[in-house]
Amino acid sequence: MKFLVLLLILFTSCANGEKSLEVERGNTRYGGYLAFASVSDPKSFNPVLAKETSTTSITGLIFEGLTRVNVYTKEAEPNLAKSWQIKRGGKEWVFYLREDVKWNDGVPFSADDVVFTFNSLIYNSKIPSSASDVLKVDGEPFKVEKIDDYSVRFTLSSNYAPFLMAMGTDILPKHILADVVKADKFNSFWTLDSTPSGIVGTGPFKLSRYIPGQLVELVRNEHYWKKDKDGNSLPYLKGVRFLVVPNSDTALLKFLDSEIDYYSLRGEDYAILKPEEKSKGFKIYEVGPAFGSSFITFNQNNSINPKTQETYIDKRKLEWFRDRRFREAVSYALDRSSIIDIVLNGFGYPQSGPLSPSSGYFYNSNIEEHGYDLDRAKELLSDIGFSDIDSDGILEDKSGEDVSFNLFTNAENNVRVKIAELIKEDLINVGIKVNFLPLEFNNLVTKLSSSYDWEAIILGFTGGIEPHFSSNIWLSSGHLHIWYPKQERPATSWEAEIDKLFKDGVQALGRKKRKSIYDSWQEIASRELPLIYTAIPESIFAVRDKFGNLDPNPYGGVFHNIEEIYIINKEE
Amino acid sequence: MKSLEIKGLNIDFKKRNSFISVVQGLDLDILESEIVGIAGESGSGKTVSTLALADLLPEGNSRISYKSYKIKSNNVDRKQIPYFRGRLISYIFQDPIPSLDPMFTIRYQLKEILKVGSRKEVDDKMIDKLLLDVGLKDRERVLSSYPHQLSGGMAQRVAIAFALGSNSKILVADEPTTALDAHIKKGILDLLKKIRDQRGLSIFFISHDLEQTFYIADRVYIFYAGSVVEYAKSSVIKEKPLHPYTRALLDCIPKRGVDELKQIRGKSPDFGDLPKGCLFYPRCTFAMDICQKKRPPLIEVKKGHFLRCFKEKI
Amino acid sequence: MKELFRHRRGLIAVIILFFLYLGAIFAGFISPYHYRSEKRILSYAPPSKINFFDSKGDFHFRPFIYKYKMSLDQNRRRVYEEDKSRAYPIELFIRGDNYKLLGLFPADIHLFGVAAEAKLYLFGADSRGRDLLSRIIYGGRVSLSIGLIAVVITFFIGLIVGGTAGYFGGKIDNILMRLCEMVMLVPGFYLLLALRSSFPPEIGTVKIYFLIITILSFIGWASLARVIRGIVLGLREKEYILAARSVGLSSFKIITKHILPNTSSYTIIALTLSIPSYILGESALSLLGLGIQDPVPSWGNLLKDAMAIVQIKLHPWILIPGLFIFLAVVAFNMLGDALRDIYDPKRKII
Amino acid sequence: MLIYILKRFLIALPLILVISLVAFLFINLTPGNFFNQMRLNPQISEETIEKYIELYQLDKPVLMQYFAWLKRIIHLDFGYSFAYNIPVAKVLGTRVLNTLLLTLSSLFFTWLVALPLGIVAAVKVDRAWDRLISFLSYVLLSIPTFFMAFLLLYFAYLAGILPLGGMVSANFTELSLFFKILDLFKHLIIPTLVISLGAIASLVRIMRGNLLEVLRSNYILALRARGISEKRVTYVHALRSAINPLITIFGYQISGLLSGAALTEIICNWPGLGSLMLSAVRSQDIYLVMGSMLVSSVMLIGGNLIADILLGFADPRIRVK
Repeated sequence: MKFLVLLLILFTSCANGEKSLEVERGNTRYGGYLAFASVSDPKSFNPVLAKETSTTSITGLIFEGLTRVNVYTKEAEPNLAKSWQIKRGGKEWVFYLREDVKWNDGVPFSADDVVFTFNSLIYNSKIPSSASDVLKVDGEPFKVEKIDDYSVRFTLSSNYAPFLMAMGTDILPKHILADVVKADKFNSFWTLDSTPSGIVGTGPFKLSRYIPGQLVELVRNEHYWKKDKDGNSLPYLKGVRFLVVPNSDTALLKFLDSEIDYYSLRGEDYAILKPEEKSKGFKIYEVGPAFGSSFITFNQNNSINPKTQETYIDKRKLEWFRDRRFREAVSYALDRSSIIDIVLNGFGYPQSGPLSPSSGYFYNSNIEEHGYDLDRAKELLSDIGFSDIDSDGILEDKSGEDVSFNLFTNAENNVRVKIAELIKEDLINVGIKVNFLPLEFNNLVTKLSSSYDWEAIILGFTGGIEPHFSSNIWLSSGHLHIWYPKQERPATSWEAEIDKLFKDGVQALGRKKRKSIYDSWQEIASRELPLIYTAIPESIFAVRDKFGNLDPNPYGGVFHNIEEIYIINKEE
Repeated sequence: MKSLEIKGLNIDFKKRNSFISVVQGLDLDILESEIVGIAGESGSGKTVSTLALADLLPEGNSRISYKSYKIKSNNVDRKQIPYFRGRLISYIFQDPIPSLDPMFTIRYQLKEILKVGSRKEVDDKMIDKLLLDVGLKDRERVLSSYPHQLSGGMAQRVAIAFALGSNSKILVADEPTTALDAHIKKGILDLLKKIRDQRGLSIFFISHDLEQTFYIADRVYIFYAGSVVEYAKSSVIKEKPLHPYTRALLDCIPKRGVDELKQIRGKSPDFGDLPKGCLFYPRCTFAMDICQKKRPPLIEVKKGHFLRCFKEKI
Repeated sequence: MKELFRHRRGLIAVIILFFLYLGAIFAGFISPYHYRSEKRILSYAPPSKINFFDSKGDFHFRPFIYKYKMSLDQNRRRVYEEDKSRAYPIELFIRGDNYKLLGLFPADIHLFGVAAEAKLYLFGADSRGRDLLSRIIYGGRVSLSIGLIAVVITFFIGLIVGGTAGYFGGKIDNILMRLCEMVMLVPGFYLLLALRSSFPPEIGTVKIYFLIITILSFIGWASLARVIRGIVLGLREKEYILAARSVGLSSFKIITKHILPNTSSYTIIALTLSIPSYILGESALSLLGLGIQDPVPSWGNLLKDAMAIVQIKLHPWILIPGLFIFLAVVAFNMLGDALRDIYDPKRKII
Repeated sequence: MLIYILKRFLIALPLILVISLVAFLFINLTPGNFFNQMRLNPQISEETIEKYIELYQLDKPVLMQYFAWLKRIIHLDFGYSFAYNIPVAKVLGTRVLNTLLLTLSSLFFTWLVALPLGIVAAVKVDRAWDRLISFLSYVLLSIPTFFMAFLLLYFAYLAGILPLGGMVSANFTELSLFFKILDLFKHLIIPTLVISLGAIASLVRIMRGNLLEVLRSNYILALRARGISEKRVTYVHALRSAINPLITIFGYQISGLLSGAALTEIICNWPGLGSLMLSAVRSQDIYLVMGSMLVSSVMLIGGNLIADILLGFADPRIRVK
């Protein structure tokens, strides 16, 4: 789950460090606190059960995996495993573990812990863990066996390209959790009310204090195995603090008041923070497009609702939405530059494909762009047979009904609400009437995943660098294939083609081979437009300029090398 | 010896932003242990003039002025008046129960009054004596009860006890019996007479009921539209009233044997626009044109009998 | 009614409310633009500068404005300069966006405005270059009418229940008060969330909101009923009630004729105080994304955009809707005081 | 008196049960459940979500779930919060205390300021003080509380002396007891001000109205006529009667203690029950919501009971028949 943590750091802001002077072993780099602001409390300290980013941002600093993602090459590199061997064409992996690693309670780390984590935790049917979905290949878990104290063999039923990336998952201590699992109490273990010292991990920090609704504090793990180039033990920081600040405006004030050290900017914050860079002592970094996607999608589900024996939505509308020209017309009618200027205050990029440009190697840069072209949109709409019969400014379809549809999004996300408002005005210009109503998130998701009674929805997915991890979206049988989820057989030819691409993609071992596979996936996606992408924000964050070894990176964020970060002038 | 004398009392009330005169040039006096009756229709300024004696009118929208005001023959300094309340002049009102604080027991309020009257500590003996003086025997029940638990008669006796408690010299009784049942009325009147005899109290007895006034009062003033039209010994007013209004009032009293009651035609003038001449002119059966032009002065037509009317003999 | 005009605060309140409601009723005519018309290039344009002297210095009787030129400074902040090349006089009864006067008659005459090429922003523009003044005037339609229906329902039930409970006392009072408690316990917020998702979106955000508020008002009368009961308990001891009862008036008549008018002072204040609470309530719900939805403006959702340090610091005029909420609520409070001073039976001078 | 209280609580029990059923149905009326949030995360499969649903028996019919919850409530097990997967009682524990601390401090501050101001406004009616106080109360009544919270925070930032929201500063545990209290007090200032200012405005108006009405009554004139000093007449007699209706309002305010102000807590970042409940309700963390609903219902019924007892106690006309 390592890369999720780094991703998360993009979206939180942080608090100022402790002012006390701290000198250890004659090296002035040690000491001081790094303070983040987190949108909400963590929900538990158990990485296997962790569901939200507010929890993984903390467990990510306490636990580590066998591999970790190198933020520059975006490929897996050694971590708890110092090296590995691939045998039988990728179906068998042998990992050789570091011998100098200890848990933060001093107990040595060994292969038993790895085997225990996989066989007794991740693959334990009684423990609902989200990690298990990523660590299976077409449903089959890996076979994990101990060879000796410091080497482990993984056997896979078939090739699994993202295997090394998936090996970033956190390894947990057997000596603490073995009897907890036997007593079947794991699901309510390491919860918010457990004593801090009981959370045992191998990561750079360990839990020191938790005040509900206020603050989570982590301090240095003395037993941490990693050393800096002159052999001093890491991390330099005395600790990390997460202040719970739900309101983003209060977080902005706290950052300006130097109570937190890191603030992830919204577009409109730039004009306020930029002028104060010198006087308040911080620096603003713009590191390119953010991850994830933001899109509008139409319901193409023409299966029969068992209860009503008809389709889930009005037959006529279903016909429009399944017609590629309709979706293409909507895409041409979207004024993406307004969305960027007004909603993101100029800090954003029009998006036309499923991957973000920052995802690196697999991003296909020459996919088809849909510019803002009202005439092309109107042309397409008249090709379909729409015309404004009663000249009330709204087109009518062949059966004389107005061309209008209901648009939903989740009320809590005001970026999406603003985008929806703009789209509503844009589509009026081409004669399509939109009834927009923001709903509660839970209600929205129920419509998407069970009742299917929605016509158009604005939504977004978090993204990553490994395309396979979005197979739930792009496989026609995927439960997140939201325009027509869980299909027995692909409803359209292009969806069948994408299914085949994703099956080959996960098997292929060579990166170049996978690159060409995923390139053609992105081409189909931007041609067929099941998800009409809008714009993704530029990721901008501001950091107090009191840190050494700072090296911001689009994938890793600002604190991907947190163990090497130190505070320069602690006296101020 | 006169215990109170006021001359030329004027009272104006603020209506929107102009003042209207309610009492014009009133002269009033009372001797020690004398009961003076003040009779007249309601709204003739009876209550207002007596309240003015202790400056009890709302300061915001009322104006009081007088030529002279003496109590026990020494001039009254207006700033001193609040000190007089209770100690020199005290009041009892028409509705006994609402005139007592509903939130406190009678014992508490009685003790409070006794402190007003005398410096030294209040003891039970003083309380017992007071209650006996006003004819309240069931001591414990009265003291421990709240006003809403008393009957009208008992409440009025408690109010009188309060007046005596602060050992005032002058008592203003504003229609004390009007709200009470018939058989209780006589008890209160006799009580007033008794405390007048025992303590030499001067009592102003305000009422619109002439019969009760004649029963209790030594002298009677007849009020009409804010000024006095006639005053004399009560027996004189009762037998030989001179002013037409007084005679008309007497005719309104139901007597056994006389079955048909007379009414005075018209109604008392509106304080806003008082006529120039005699105020009773519009309703007076003996009206002459001089009555319309000039206002008759109050002159002593016989010894101790003052009249405000141009007619020599009636 | 004429005493209301002589009551100083009452007069001020009536004047403020008169203009606010006038604006709300004739929103289309009075506001220079329709609430939907936007010019995205002029996002957050400041209030237009009204000039009388042109660049050459001669005076013009008719005030005029200049078009805006927008540019971004190095901090990506929008800077608006006046393009002095041509002056656009402010004209009265000018043709502009079409609208439906009183929702019935289509028209396009506006009380004042400028030629189409330029945009007149008396109160500045919002994020999409929409005229804030027009949206405030249209916003009044919703915000000023929200409370009315709900207040009537709440009061009708509240008075009857409060009056009967206070007057009869004993068992009836107990039952009614427990009923009050039960109604107060009904979690309004969950009901709101549940209702919001059950209405079809086609009927439009304003109707949905009005329906929800009307339904909620059926559980909103408890607090009023409780206080009315407290007052009536005190009143019951008064003589004129005993007198009325002794004369044999039916208890229903006694309650409606004698008791409830006597609670008038409290009722009037509570009535005028509760209308603004609906205005404030709508703005709180808008903050949570549960109020009236864009593009239909209400003072609540206009204020929501102002709830950001960035907006207040860079475009302070975004706070003006807050001023209108303040004005309306102050006016209702003053009206409440004036009405109480006039209709309160006990307030007469001796 | 005791039987009266017992009777009231006996009647209250069925009341709370009915309300808990109604609330349970309302929450489940809105479609979907807590675990929907995970459905949109690409890395979480359908089976995992199903496992969670079985773990918390969300697949069973609503009534079955309700009675299961009821059975547990009887032996004081409030159930588990889905979000925090620890017992609801633990989650609520600190949050209830925080909200109580905030609402009690604002209740105290409100009454401390509102009563004297109301009295001054009534005693000096229509003069400078009265006009100033009523103007201020108009202003404070008209500003939406969440907007006031926002403005106060912004001024605190400009002034730089007050902490910006939150309940304790980061180094709270290292402070000595005295500094701990000082730190907590400094954090309390803004949220207390926000909640109290609106309440003060309305309480001042009610106090002023009551006192004015009492000062016009017959026995006040009679007391003055009996020579009682103006101070005693106003501050002992008139005030005693004017306080009565306020006592009932005080009782009802107790019942509102826990509802607190969710919006104020969110903006001032105060870790109270209000902000927790807002997110719990929207994410349908059912047992957490039901737990807090039960606590606030008991508070409400307790508050009403206290109000009725206080009323009876305060006004002899009602107490002594």
